Formats: sequence, C-alpha cells, structure tokens
Amino acid sequence: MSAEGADITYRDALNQALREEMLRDESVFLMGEDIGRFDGAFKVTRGLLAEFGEERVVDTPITEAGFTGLGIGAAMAGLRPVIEIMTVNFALVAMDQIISNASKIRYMFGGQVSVPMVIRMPGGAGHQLSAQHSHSLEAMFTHVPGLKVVVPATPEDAKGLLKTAIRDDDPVIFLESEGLYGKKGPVGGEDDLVPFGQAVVRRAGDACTVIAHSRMVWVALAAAEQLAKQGIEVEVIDPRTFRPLDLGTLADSVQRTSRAVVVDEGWPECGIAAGIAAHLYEACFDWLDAPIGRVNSADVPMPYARNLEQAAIPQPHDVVAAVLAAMGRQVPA
Amino acid sequence: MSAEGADITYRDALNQALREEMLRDESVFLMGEDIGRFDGAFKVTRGLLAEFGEERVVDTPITEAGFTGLGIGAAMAGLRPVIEIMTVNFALVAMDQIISNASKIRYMFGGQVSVPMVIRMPGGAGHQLSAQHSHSLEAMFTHVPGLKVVVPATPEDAKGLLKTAIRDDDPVIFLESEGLYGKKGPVGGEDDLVPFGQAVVRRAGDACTVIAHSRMVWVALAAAEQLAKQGIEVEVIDPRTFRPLDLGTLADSVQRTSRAVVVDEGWPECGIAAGIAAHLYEACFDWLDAPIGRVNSADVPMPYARNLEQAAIPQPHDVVAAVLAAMGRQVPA
Amino acid sequence: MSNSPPPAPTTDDMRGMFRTMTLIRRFEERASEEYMAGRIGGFLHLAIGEEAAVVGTVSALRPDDPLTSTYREHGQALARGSDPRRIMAELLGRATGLCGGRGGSMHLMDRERSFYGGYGIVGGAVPLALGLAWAARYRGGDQVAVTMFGEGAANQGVVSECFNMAGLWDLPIVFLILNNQYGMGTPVERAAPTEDFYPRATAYDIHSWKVDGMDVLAVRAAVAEAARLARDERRPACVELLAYRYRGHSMSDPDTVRAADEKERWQARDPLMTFERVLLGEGIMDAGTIAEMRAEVDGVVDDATAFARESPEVPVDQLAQNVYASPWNDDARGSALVRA
Amino acid sequence: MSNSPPPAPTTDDMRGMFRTMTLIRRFEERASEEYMAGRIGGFLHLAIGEEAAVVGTVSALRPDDPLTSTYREHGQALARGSDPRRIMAELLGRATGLCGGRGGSMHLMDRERSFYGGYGIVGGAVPLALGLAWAARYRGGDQVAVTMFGEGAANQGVVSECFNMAGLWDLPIVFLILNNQYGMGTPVERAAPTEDFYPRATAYDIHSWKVDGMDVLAVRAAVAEAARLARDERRPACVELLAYRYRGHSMSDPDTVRAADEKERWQARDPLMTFERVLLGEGIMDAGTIAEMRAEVDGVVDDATAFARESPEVPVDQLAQNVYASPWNDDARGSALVRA
Ligand SMILES: Cc1ncc(C[n+]2csc(CCOP(=O)(O)OP(=O)(O)O)c2C)c(N)n1
Ligand SMILES: Cc1ncc(C[n+]2csc(CCOP(=O)(O)OP(=O)(O)O)c2C)c(N)n1
Ligand SMILES: [Mg+2]
Ligand SMILES: [Mg+2]
Repeated sequence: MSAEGADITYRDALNQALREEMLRDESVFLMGEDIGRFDGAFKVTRGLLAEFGEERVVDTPITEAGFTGLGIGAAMAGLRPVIEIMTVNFALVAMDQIISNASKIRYMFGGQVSVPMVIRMPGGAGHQLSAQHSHSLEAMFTHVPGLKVVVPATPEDAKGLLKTAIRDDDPVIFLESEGLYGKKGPVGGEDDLVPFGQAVVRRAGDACTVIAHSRMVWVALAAAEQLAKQGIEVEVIDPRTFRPLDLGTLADSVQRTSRAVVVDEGWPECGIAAGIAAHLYEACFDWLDAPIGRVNSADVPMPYARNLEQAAIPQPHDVVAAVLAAMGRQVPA
Repeated sequence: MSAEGADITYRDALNQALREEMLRDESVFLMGEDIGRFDGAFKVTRGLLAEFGEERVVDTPITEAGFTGLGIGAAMAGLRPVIEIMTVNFALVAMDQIISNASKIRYMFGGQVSVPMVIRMPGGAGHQLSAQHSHSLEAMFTHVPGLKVVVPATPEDAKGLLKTAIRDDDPVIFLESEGLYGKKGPVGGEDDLVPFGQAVVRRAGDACTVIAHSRMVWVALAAAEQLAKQGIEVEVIDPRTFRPLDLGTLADSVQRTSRAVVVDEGWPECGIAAGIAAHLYEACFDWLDAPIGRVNSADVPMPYARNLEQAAIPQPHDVVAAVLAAMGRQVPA
Repeated sequence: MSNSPPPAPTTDDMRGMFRTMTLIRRFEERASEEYMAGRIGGFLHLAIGEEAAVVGTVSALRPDDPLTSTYREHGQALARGSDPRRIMAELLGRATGLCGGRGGSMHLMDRERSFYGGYGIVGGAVPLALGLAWAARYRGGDQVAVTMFGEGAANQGVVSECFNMAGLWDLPIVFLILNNQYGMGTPVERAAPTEDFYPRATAYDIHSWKVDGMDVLAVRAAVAEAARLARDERRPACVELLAYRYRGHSMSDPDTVRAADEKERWQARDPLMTFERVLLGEGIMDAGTIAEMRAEVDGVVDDATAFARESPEVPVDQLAQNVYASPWNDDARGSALVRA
Repeated sequence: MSNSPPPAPTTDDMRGMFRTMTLIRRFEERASEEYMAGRIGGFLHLAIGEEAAVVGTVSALRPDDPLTSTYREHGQALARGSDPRRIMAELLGRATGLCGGRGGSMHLMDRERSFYGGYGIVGGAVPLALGLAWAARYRGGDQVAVTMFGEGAANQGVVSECFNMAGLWDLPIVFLILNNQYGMGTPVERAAPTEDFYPRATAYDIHSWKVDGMDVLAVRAAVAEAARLARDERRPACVELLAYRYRGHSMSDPDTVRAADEKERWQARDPLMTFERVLLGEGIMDAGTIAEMRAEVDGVVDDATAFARESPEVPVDQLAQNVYASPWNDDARGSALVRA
C-alpha cells in the first residue's frame, strides 16, 4: 500500500480501481443496471458515465442473464467487460451463463479463447432486506472450477483486487459486501495490485486461528478484541480469494495455534466454512486439538424482522463462543 | 421392501412411483419437456400421457425457469406438481425460481402457504456429454435451506423416495442419475414409502466407513469388493437424502471404524464430501484416527474425451486408494 | 354470461374505490414517516401516484381471483381488504404482521384474500401467477389469475416464457404491465427499443392493449374486459397501464434523475384528484362526504400505526419456524439438517 | 456501398455451395457410422436435411463475421472451412481435434475462422453472439455477428432479452431461427401458440421475416439482406428459416414420434436434390462434374476419418490444462485451488 492522503471508502476504492483500469486499457467497459445515469445502486460507478461516455459505461435493461452472456461473448472477443449485477441475489437469474458458459468456455474449446471478464456484485445481509435479497453465495461460485472468486474486506483490497481481477484473463466473480461500502481505509496507488491466492493476517495471535472474509473480517476482529480482554489472543486471517485459495498461509497458522474457527456469512451446509474446514482438517490433522468451529448464518431463509435477522447472521459473540468452545472453555451464559 | 416378482429398472421404479401417486391423488400432475408424446428423454414417464391425459402429463416449451415457476405457483395453490427438468444441467436456467421462490415462499410469508412440489432431474457424468451436460449439483441444492434434497441409488429407493417426495409438503429436489436408469433391483409395493433422513448401510464392515450416494454407491461397493480381497472390510453407507441428513447413522459408523471416506461425483470445493466431512469431524473428532478421505470429480469442467472423462470422475480404484490412505497404508503403484 | 364484476361500477363501487385510493395514499405517506423515523427497515417502495392502476385493477376482479405483485404492493394488499393493522405491523417487523414479521414491506401476502404476495426478484413472480391460473383451471374453477409487474420487469426473459405458455395453453391469466416509465433510475427509452410493451404479448397471440393508468375507471374497464376474456373465453390477456410513481424508486432513492417538470406534468393528472373531480361532477360525493371519508381513513391509518408500534416483536426462538412444513427443522444453526 | 457479400452468388460460388452441402451430408453420414461403431461417444446431433440453411447462411457472410451455433453444428464448422480432419478427430475425442478432444460433437469451435462455437444449453449461446456484435462495434469494426438457434430455443427467455438489447442498442447482429419444426420430440404447435417465430423479434423493433430454409439460394439472399441491414444500416435483423431435419434429435433418438408421410414430404424437397436440379438446369454443373465432386468429397471424408482414427488420444496428465489462463491449476483433484 503506497497511497498517501486521506482514507477513502470501500465504495470509492472500487470506483478508483474501475477508473484507473478504464484509463489504462480501452478494452475495459462497464455494463449493468443503473450504473450510468443513476451512478449505480450503491454509487460505485459514480461519475464514470460522464467521464467515459455511453459506450464504456452502459445502462442495461433488467436482463441479468442476457447482459452477463453479452459480457462473456465480448470477453471471448478479447474485450474486458466489468459486469455489475446489482446484487448477488440477481445472479441467480444469470447462473446458467456464469456456470455453463463463463466457467467452461476456455476449457471445453481447448483453450482457443479465454473469458477475461469480471462480474462484480455485492451480497450479504444485515439491512432487513429479507429472504430474497440477503444472499451470500460465495460457496456456490467457489464450487465451480473455471471461475475465480474474490472477496475483499477492506478498501485497499477492494481496489487492489479489483485491478487484478480486471487484468486477469479468467472470469472473476468479485463479491463485494453491501455492509462495507461505507467502510473507510487507506488504498494503494495506481500500480498497487493485490495478487490472487494470497491470504493476509489481519491480527496476529497464537491461541486460535480465526478465518474470515469480507464483512466477517470485521466481525472476527471485534470478537478478537473481546477475547483479548480475557487474555486470549486469536490470529485473524482473511483468505481474500477462495479461488485460488492460499491454503498454505491458513494451514501454517493452524499448525501453530492448533485450533481454528471459520466465520462465514453464508449458510452452513456445503458452505465456505465447511469447504475451508475440510481442507484444514486434511492439512492439519495431527496438529488440531479440537474440532474446527464453524460460524455461519442460520440455516433459514433470511427473516425481515430486525431481531430475527440479527440472530440469524454471525455476530461477534458467536465468534467468541466458537473460539471458547474450540479452546475447551465454557461459553459464559 | 415387500415386492414380489421380478427386479425392475430404476427407470421403471420411478415410473411406478409416478403412476401410483397419480392414481392415489388427483392433485399430482407432471410437467416437463418431452415427457408426454416422447415418453421423456430417459423414458421415465413412458405411458403416462396415454393413461392420464394432457392435463396431468404436460409437455412444455423449452422454458425451464417459466415452467418451474409455474409449478411453484400451482403448488402454492395446493396442487402437487412433479416437474421434470430434463437434466440437472438445465436447472441452472431455473435457479432463481428454485432458490428465490420455491425454497423461501413458506418462510417469508410466515407459513401461509407451502410449496408441495417435486423437481425431478437426472445428473452425473460418464457418458461423454462434455462440460455443459455432466453436472452433479447436489452441493448447490443442499446449500439452500427450505429445499429437501433426495439422491436415490437403487430402484427400491427411487420408487420409495419419490413417493415420499410427492406426498411431502415441501419443495423436494429429486436427483436421479443418468447412469442408473438401467440398473435393476427389487422395489417396494404401493404402500412402501422410504422416509427422508434415514441413511442405509449398504455393506457392513469395521475397517473404514465409506459414504456414497446415488451412482457412487455402486462405485463404493465395487471398491469394497476389491478391498475385501485384501482383507479390508469397509462399511458402505448411503445417506439417501442430504436434506434432511441422517448424521446419526453416519457418525455411529465412523465412531466404530475411526476412519471415513466420502465419495461424491461433484466437484471438491464446498462440495458434498466437504460438507459431510465437516459434520463428521465435528461429531467424531475424538474417534477419528486419520483425516477423512474425499473422493470427488476432478476440479475441472468435464472433458469430452473418454479417457479424460474417466480420469475425471471417481472410479473404484480412487476409492480403494482413499481407503488405504485413511488406513495409513501405501497405495499400490 | 360472465362471472366477472361488471366493467361499469355502481356509485357505491365508486365511493369504495375512492376510499381505497385515499387509504393507500395515506397509508403509504404514513409508512414513509415510519421509515424516516427508523421504525421500518429494509427497502420501502411506495406506489404513490399509481393508486388508480392498483384500485382499478382489484375492483375489476373477483375476490377469489388470485393476484401476485412486486415489492411495491402495499396498495394491492389494502385493495384486497387486508387489515391495515397487520400490514403496518408487517412493515414494522412485528409478530402480528401479515407474515409474522418475516417478509416485511416487499413480501406481503394474504392467502385468505387470494393475494399471493409481493416478490423482490424483478419478473420472478410472473410464472407463479401462471401456476395459480393453472391450478384454477386444473380444479375446474373459473378464477382468473392476475399478475402486476413493471415495464422494467417486462424485459426479463421469464416474462416472455410466460406469455408463450399462456398463449399456448390458453390459461386464464391477465398480465398487467404497470408502465410507470422507470425502472429505478432508468427511463423506458433507455431500457427498450419501443415505447409500448403490450405488443410483446401480442406476438404470442395474446389479446393486448394499453390504457391510461392514471384513470381508475379506464383501468377498471380494461381489466374487467381482460378478466372477461380470460374467464369466459378462456384466453389470456395483457393490459399495459401507463402511470407514474411520484416518489423515488424506494425510500433510499433521492430521485434526482427525473426532471421536475416531468413530475409536475404527471402530478397534474393525479389519479385521486382526477377521480375526485368525477365524483363531485357526477354528484356521487360532495365536499362533506369526502372530508368525512378522509377523516375516517386517517383514523384507520392512525389506528394501524398505533397497533403496529404496540405489537410485540417476534420471539427470537421462532427463527427457524416455517422453513419446512415438516417438523425436524427446529435447531437453526447448522444442525437444522440433522436427525434429533 | 456494402461490405457484405452480394446476395446473388456467382456460378463459382454456387458450385462451392453445392460442394459444401454435399460435404456436410457425407461427413454427417460418416459420423453416424462412426457413432454406431462406438468410436464417437456422447450425443451426436445431425443436421441432415438442414444443409441449405447452414450453407446459405455461411455463404452470405464474410469470413470474419463471428458465428455461433448450437450442438448441431458440424455443418457450420465445415462451411466455415474448418479442417474436416480436425472436426472428425474432435468427434472421436482425439488430441488433434479442433478443441483438443475436450468439446466433442456439441462443442466445436474454430476461432481462427470466427466460428465461436457450438453450445449445449438451449438458447444459451444467443447472448454470447450479442457480445460478439458488441465487441465488433466497440472496436469500430464492421463485422456482423450471426447466431443460429432452433425454434425450440426461441422459447427460452434469454432469447427475448437479446432481442430487446439488440433492438435497443442497434447492435450489428443477425438472429437466425432455424425452425426445423421440432424440439426433440415436440412439434412446434405443442410448444408455441403461433406458427411463426420471427414476429417475436418484430415486437422489439427488429426487421424480421421468414424464408424457405430448404432453398439454399433463398437462404443466402435473405441472410445477405439481413447482414446488409446489420452492417450498413446498423440495425439488427432476424430471419426464420423453415426447414426439416431428417434424422431423430440425436443418434439416440429412434424418431418414432414423427409421421412417415411428413418425413417423405419434406425429403421430397431435399435441399441437395433441389439445388442439384438448379445447377443442372442452368448448366452450372453437369452429371460428370457432379460425380467428380462427390468422389472428391468422399475422399475428403475418408481421409478425415482415417486421420481421426489414427490420431493419438489426449494424454491423461493434461486433464487440468486450460481450466484457467493462469498457471496455478496444475493438480486436478481438489488441490487445484491450493498454492503450491
Ligand atoms: C432480477 C432483479 N434484478 C434487479 C433488481 C433490482 N431492482 C429492484 S426494482 C428494479 C426496477 C424495476 O422496475 P419496474 O419493473 O419497472 O418496476 P417499478 O419499480 O417501476 O415498479 C430493479 C432493477 C431486482 N430486484 N431483481
Ligand atoms: C436449457 C436446455 N433445456 C433442455 C435441453 C435439452 N435439449 C437439447 S436440444 C433440445 C431441443 C431443441 O430444439 P430446437 O431449439 O428447435 O433445436 P433443434 O434441436 O431442433 O435443432 C432440448 C430440449 C437443453 N440442452 N438445454
Ligand atoms: Mg417501472
Ligand atoms: Mg427445432
């Protein structure tokens, strides 16, 4: 991170990445619902229509399957589309294009073409948006070979990973978090790319390894604060990308701490926490002193009522409880 | 199983279940592409159009999202649609209807309506159908609360579970296997339902627990034969449903054998094997003598060439190797 | 002989329609206050300006005609006769809400009134309505399913799939394209090559036309005719209702994209004002009865708000209720799937 | 002045078109033999009977006009000039195949010839073609993207979405609906309320019409006009080609649904026979040159088959090649994701 100057929001960090990459490479264009005139539902693309014009910042009809497929076709032809799906919930309409086309075209045609595109979309719950608008679909995308899956937690990573994603020659699922757009922090400069497949230690510790991504990094860090008050220093690691996954860094930590908790806003069954835990059990079987804790959202469609919603999504106290359980201590009632 | 008479195929077992349930309950109807005049792409619905007529056996346009949604609406109104999606690959087009509507409607409307429908679809690879036609999407559906997920391996289960599915009041994802339609075996009678959430031991043993479903049951049993020749008796367990999951039966076995291998035709990341392994590590941590082996399809889009495809999907020798590894033995070169 | 309500309303019908339009307007204004005060969370989409489209439609249907809508559906619930108390309670996420606080503003449903819900995925509810039409016919009923969706939704592929199936199978369904000329910040001309949407249905052999969606009587007449086609002639129909929403897309949209004079032009044709003039002109109501009605409606909204605010929260231990119709899903975190 | 090939072919063009049609017919007949002999796996979809639609189309395009198709695409690859050896090798899953044996019959692609592939998800390739059109215009090129799909595919919602975007953005694209009157075992009248499909595009302000897809010259003229519209007037176009496939949906379909007399009626209008008569009638070819051409084509097919059979299998250690353009995906089983 080489930036000077004031902290900026995650939202603006993404905006900077888009702008810089569009200036750098004419083949980059943006497409999505309400990203131009309306500046984007979450204002990530603010000002870009004015700067780059209607050919490079394209408002679309509500047609996620269609314009995602359009992006894939344009990428096959060598352009670098950055498709915004307004929220990850609407990606379900475009799932066939993403899985049957984007992830497979390079392989099934023997490498004749690549699909250098980014599909940006925010996900996550916590805003009382109810069952159809609160998905965290990391696991579904991570399940699929041929995709890359990126989950930035900070403004710096949002910017640096998005720049890497745009320059990458494969289809990248770039999952932002609705809850992080206003989060401020420093960001890198024009040439600071954050590589894929490199986890980062967000807080050092030796009592237990806590693995968290995206907004859950902040939940984990809040839990770590609380635990520190009890004299328990956990290590918080953010994988930053699930495809590729930097299992080495995660496993090194777990082999040091002998305990692990994975925090994931998605559902528990066949989820991210299960997937990472499976890798870690295999890589650290002889080191682990306790089962790996999994903190997930409740196995329910997301309810609207604030109190139910808060109960359904991982909170710092859930992480604290999971760490204490992994350490064989009683969870205070 | 109370049937007398000859063994029948998995295909015909499904046909029997459909027919019996249609005779039993007028609110059951079938809908899908080419299921009527053409008898179904895999002939599961053979003869049913002639017997039940055009209102109850409905050929559709190629419109998976549309007719799946239609089924959901009809189920909300209290009918019992059995929707055939020709293969699971095409469910990707209907993913939004399945996840945003079918799985959530009961919950988000406070229980005012249920969605008593079945979505039948075969999946799996092994027929050189290449990348877009070889999916095993069990993990994606199992990830989603509100769905039930059923994966029959034998004609008896195909029939008994489908009957249960049709009578169930929730949306059931009923995953058949293209590779099993011709498989023969005995089936139950009209009143023999196979309950959800009840695993079955396919072969008893004490050396290692091998968990497999659908076509992989047969791969696991072939591996068990080979291992038996080396004096290794594995226990093969078939969960039969992933939602609900009979973790009790699986964990009991693993606590006896202290070793486990999960065989799953899907991809490895956040897959069924990872999901089941995560549960088993948690339930059996103190019993396990070795990491749980995962046998998955290769982490690639499915290739067309026969030799590559066979290398990509789990074979008995892969299961043998995983069991030997779990037992700490060298895998013979 | 038709079982549909007659296209021409009685004077009683007209007074009732006016009251419902007023109730929707006042209810939504109050909801917006509750939202600003932080008592309503999530998204709140108001249909202010679209009352004629909503009330004209519902008044042309039988109470047992199944209806689906979008996230912008307070009006549909109110017009169907759902209890304003339980609607407001749902918006406040209370246990007494129509959906027990699980759905919120975007997901009202009142099954007993054949209102089959508001949905948040654009275009996603249209096939559900097809299924409701299917079920009605399958059972030998003469109900007509009606689905209201926006002109933005009309661009979603699944809607075309539904046109095709409805046309193919002659399903008793009425598609209502509520063309309020914007999908969020995107005006129609930036989302579609044609000004009119109903010809898309025509291409599937569905009888389709367009009416002024600001005129409640015109809407009622058109929807009545569409319902008659579907009910009596067993043919689907599609009506495009041209209207305008006064507020931004949702409460979080400051609505800076649309020109002030455009808004004024449409507000000059306000459906409540227009209809009030008709009622006064034809002597169906007078200033006094209108004032009385408004006071009564305000009372209903006050009462609903008080009820909602005083209603209990949903007990947190009910988080996993109603995921399944079967009983084994009691414990919500991970182990939900596991046999006890 | 148009950059599209002229609608009226020269006599040389016509001889070339007839040879290509013959090559496709013979190649596919041979492929069906290889399939029956177990040397081709998976699905094998033959376009026998549809040669006029395929060759008429490709002959009306420039070689750099990007083209997409369905799983029934041997003809498109051959017409675009892909090496028959490499096509047959792909069908046999060999390392020398067009796609290195990874795609098989359903997924031929020849990037160098701007043939952007055959796809297996019905309707799924249409938006890709929209993207190819987008890219051409974005770069200031005058290529026209062309996408061929079936009348069954026309019922998929995503196709309507593409009509809408093409009409909205005036994209240089030609939609070709190859209406062979069946989607698997389902005849058109059981899948759509109308006989014609092109009016669906008309509803999105796309110039659309229908031609006889059994007549190669009619197809060529129509596609040339459509390409001219897209290239010179920058307007999308849609042409429906009415044709018939002689074989079942794929080799595994015994084709028992379609009536024998229907098949005979269409085979009496066989595109090769019809065109042969034209060529003979106009003196462009004679019995001798036709026999010579057939022998030459047979030689090409023999050679392609021999080449394919003798080609090496794909080394199994290349299983994980080409999943990503980046290098870290070397080990295929599970650990593919893991940093080395
Ligand atoms: C599939 C999908 N894409 C995007 C959205 C986000 N979104 C919500 S409402 C809306 C605009 C819908 O416009 P229209 O259908 O005209 O209805 P209106 O809001 O005008 O009533 C959009 C884009 C969504 N909810 N679902
Ligand atoms: C989304 C999807 N649904 C179903 C299928 C199975 N399927 C393959 S081809 C086909 C028929 C397609 O008919 P049409 O588009 O007319 O093309 P044709 O085969 O006649 O050339 C079907 C249903 C599929 N491949 N993809
Ligand atoms: Mg609108
Ligand atoms: Mg066809």
